Amino acid sequence: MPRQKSDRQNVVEFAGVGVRYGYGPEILQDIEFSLPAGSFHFLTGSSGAGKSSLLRLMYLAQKPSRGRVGLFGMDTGTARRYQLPALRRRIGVVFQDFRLLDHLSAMDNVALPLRVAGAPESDVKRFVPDLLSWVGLADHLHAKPPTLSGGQQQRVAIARAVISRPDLLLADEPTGNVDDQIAMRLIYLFEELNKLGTTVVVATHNQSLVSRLNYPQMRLADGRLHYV
Amino acid sequence: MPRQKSDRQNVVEFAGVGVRYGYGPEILQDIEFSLPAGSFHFLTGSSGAGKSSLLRLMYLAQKPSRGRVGLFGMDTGTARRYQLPALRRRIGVVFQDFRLLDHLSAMDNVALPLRVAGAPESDVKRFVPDLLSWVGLADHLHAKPPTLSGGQQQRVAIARAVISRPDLLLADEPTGNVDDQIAMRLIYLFEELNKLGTTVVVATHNQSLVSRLNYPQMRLADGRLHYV
Amino acid sequence: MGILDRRSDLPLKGDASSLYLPWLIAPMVFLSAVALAGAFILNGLITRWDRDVSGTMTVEVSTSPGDAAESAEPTRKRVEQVLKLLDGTPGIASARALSHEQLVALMAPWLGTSDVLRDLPLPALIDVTLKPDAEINIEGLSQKIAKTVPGASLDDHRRWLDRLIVLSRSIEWLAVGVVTLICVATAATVYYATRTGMAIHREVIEVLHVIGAADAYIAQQFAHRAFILGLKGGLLGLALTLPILGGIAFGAHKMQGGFLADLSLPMTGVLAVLALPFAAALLAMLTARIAAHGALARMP
Amino acid sequence: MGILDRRSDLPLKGDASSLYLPWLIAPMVFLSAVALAGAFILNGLITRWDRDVSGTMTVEVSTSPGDAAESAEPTRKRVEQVLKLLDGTPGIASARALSHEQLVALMAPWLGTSDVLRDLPLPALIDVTLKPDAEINIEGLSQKIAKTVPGASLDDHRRWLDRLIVLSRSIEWLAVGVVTLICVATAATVYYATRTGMAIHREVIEVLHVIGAADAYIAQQFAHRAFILGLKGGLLGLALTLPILGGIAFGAHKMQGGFLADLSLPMTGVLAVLALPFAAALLAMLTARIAAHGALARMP
Ligand SMILES: Nc1ncnc2c1ncn2[C@@H]1O[C@H](COP(=O)(O)OP(=O)(O)OP(=O)(O)O)[C@@H](O)[C@H]1O
Ligand SMILES: Nc1ncnc2c1ncn2[C@@H]1O[C@H](COP(=O)(O)OP(=O)(O)OP(=O)(O)O)[C@@H](O)[C@H]1O
Ligand SMILES: [Mg+2]
Ligand SMILES: [Mg+2]
Repeated sequence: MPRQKSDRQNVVEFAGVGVRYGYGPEILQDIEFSLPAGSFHFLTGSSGAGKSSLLRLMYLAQKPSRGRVGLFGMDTGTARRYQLPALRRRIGVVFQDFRLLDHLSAMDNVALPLRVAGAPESDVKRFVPDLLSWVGLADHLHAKPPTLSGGQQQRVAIARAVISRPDLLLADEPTGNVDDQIAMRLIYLFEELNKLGTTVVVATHNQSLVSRLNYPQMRLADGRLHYV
Repeated sequence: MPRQKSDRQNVVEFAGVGVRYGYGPEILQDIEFSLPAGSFHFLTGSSGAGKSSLLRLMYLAQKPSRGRVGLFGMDTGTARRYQLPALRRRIGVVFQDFRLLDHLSAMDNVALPLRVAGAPESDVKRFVPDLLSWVGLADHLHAKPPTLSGGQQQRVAIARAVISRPDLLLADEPTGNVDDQIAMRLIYLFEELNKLGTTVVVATHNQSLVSRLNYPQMRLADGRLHYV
Repeated sequence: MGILDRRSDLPLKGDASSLYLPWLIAPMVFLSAVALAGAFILNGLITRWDRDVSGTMTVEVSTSPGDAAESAEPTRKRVEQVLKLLDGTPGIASARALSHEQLVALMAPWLGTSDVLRDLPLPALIDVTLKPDAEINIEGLSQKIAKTVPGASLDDHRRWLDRLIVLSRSIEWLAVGVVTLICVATAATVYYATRTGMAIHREVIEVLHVIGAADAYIAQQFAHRAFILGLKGGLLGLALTLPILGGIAFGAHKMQGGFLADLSLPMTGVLAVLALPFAAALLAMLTARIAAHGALARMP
Repeated sequence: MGILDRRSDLPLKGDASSLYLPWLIAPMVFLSAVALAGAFILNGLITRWDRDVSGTMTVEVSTSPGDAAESAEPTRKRVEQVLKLLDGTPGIASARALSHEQLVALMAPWLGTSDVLRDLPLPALIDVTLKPDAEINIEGLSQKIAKTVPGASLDDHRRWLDRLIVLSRSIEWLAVGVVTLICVATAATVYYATRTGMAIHREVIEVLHVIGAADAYIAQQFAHRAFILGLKGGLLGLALTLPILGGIAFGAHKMQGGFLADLSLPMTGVLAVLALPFAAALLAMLTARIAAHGALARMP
């Protein structure tokens, strides 16, 4: 997929982006790409290639060492600080290490994005249990993350990312702790969202998943981005 | 594989083991099996089936609600507290969530089992960097876990589990964050240890891994253990 | 319930920073309360002394030193002389010699009421009350008295009182200084505690941040927590103060009649001391908010 | 380095429990030090008074009350009478009347050295020294003196001294109580802090536990950390004590000649106070070890 012309329908736009940590080498170099609204991409690359770093740039947890990151038509480098929370609420993130809040129940964890955005409690009651049931956690609504199995935690993390129907969904290795059957069910969830207009990026090592689904693949190797 | 007669060469022996958390249902019921010394097993089962719980029983992080757990010919239920550390040092564990110590470098994390066992510092210097190189982390000896990628952390966790050449190796989803190529390399490490006499149990969702290797499979479903 | 029991996204309840903050604030409020109460009591004391003493003077007539025998009669005569002199001075409302019993009572706080004292031939004292707003040449009057009646001297209490007032004012300033220092220390402690809390909860804060929580949303939770903890610590500190203040009141009661008698905390003082825990809680809240915003501003 | 800088498997450095422990221990050591120093100083004072006063008595001869005029001569005569009576009593080493100057100096600490006092006709005092181990019927002697010379009374200081000693002993016991209470509070604090530390580091401890670290190995790290933190806090508390002790020494110096003169901390007291930080550190270490073992014992 060649770089597209910068227009309003590009959700993500990277231009000449580089990332280095401390005084180390640049682990991402000259990254140039844009994701049209409603697209679905896999992000692959071997361990340590920089997939998580690239996603971190997209969900604004990190600033690039150089280059420009555009989100929803806004240059995040020049945006004002007070504008960023609203931007972030349009993004759903599945962290590679889940990052659930251990002191909150599965339900409260999933409800978090709604509550942060000021949604009424009735919305929470309506949507959250349904979604958790959908990912197979109907019996664990009130369990705290430390009492959930690895795969159950991962599914809570996914539910939290999609509950607010984000415009951009970034999932970092979302199926590492579940079997292929559940993995397909979760990907189906992403596809449903995608059909409703959400732009989806899924970083994964699961080659069978990638090959089974016919989505374009962005591949990181040697710090550079290749389209497959 | 039928239950074997209790003899000295069984490393693990479960008899009538059940596990429940709090007042919930028994998530493991009537588990009966034994692992002969030098065997290699996969442990499978869908998410939440109880794989991690079963492994926790084996590495003595948890006591069964009922039944007996035997390790190296010793009944862990009646063993004295002061005998357990020595028992635990014969077991290597890869945790599903890695559990690296964030304030220690990759090297110090891997060295931990040696140091806890009182091995001389010269052993640490000799073995640790070699092993870390073998799992592809030669460039990250002094990195702290929070600065490592998911797959890199997982490989540090694996190195920590095998550094002391344990008699029993328990790996919980050890390849969830690495691609198939690295996964095979890690399994190869387990096989090498296995050849030297280590009993290995690998809990995994990675069906392609299980099917590629010709090892017996213990499958958890509905709280019971089935051999495949 | 209500403000005290809101749902918090941060696991602040029961974390380490929650545990120690009240214990650090309690002694600070305790010290502040003691300093404040002390200042108020002192102020009341001095005001009362000032009121009692200004507008009065005392003439001391020594027991005729030369003639030891039969000293009572000459002394009495010299006292009469002084009284006559004072009566003729404009601006003086009244002059009255104290009886021996009054003298003994006057000295009791310093010397006790032992028999020895009762037998002492004490110098005579004359209480002089001035007319309000009277303009009197104290210096001149003093010299005149000393010249007319040898062994008699005028004491307008000023020197003594002035010294006391200077002392007391400095103690008050000391109290103000102590309270200020304590405020600074409390703020520094809370700032530090909040920063520690932010560090402990870094991961949770990062998640909230990425999810789109505004800085104010997160800072608010720390501020709210700090308020509760500050209030807890403050009330604890105040509770510690009560026995001390009670002890002072009790001591004052025992010294009844002495010059420290009637050591009582005025109503404003009581209110000020009672307000301290809330002041500490507010201070803690504001500091926590500032600290949290500062730390959040360093996040991308 | 060495013991202070060992490698630790636990991220104890810079965690929250490390941060607040010294601040909780410092005031405790401070209070202990003040209580201890106070007890030592008081003890020294009383020992000295006891040494000075026991084996002596005083006879007070009032200024002949009836005849106010020319009281000096009759008083002198009555003093002679008392001296003669005492000389004839077995067990008394010496009896000596104090001069007026000595009397004034004696009263200076209470009454100051004003001119008024110098002019007062003070009662005469006779200093009586007893032979060591003399068995004297004090009661009988006292009655005899009172009968023979009206207005003369024997004072063996006992009543006064006994009261003071009772007071001082109670203050000493109070100090011991305070130190004990403080020890208990410190131990409770460290226990609580260690349990908090164990909770904060539960995951790390679990990992070490599973890897095969013996309880002692883990507890040792907490104990070591607690020792360092206890020592830090203790030294801080001791540092806070220095101005107070300095102030007492300075105050004693100013009161030179008064009955509180020579308020000095004996060497044992200095050593005891200096040992406090180490005692606190040891207490912290032991408590941490016990707390850690207790928490570890509840792990499978
Ligand atoms: N905070 C950090 N500080 C220093 N180096 C870092 C940091 N985060 C990541 N790195 C380094 O950057 C490189 C890329 O890391 P990243 O997490 O993006 O890889 P990844 O593609 O997600 O790998 P994985 O598939 O194993 O999760 C790694 O070598 C890692 O060590
Ligand atoms: N500490 C706990 N308290 C209560 N319930 C628990 C606890 N740990 C696990 N469980 C429950 O026990 C069940 C089995 O959990 P376990 O972690 O053993 O599953 P698993 O097979 O490892 O799953 P996964 O493949 O997702 O890691 C789950 O339903 C989980 O919610
Ligand atoms: Mg990653
Ligand atoms: Mg598991």
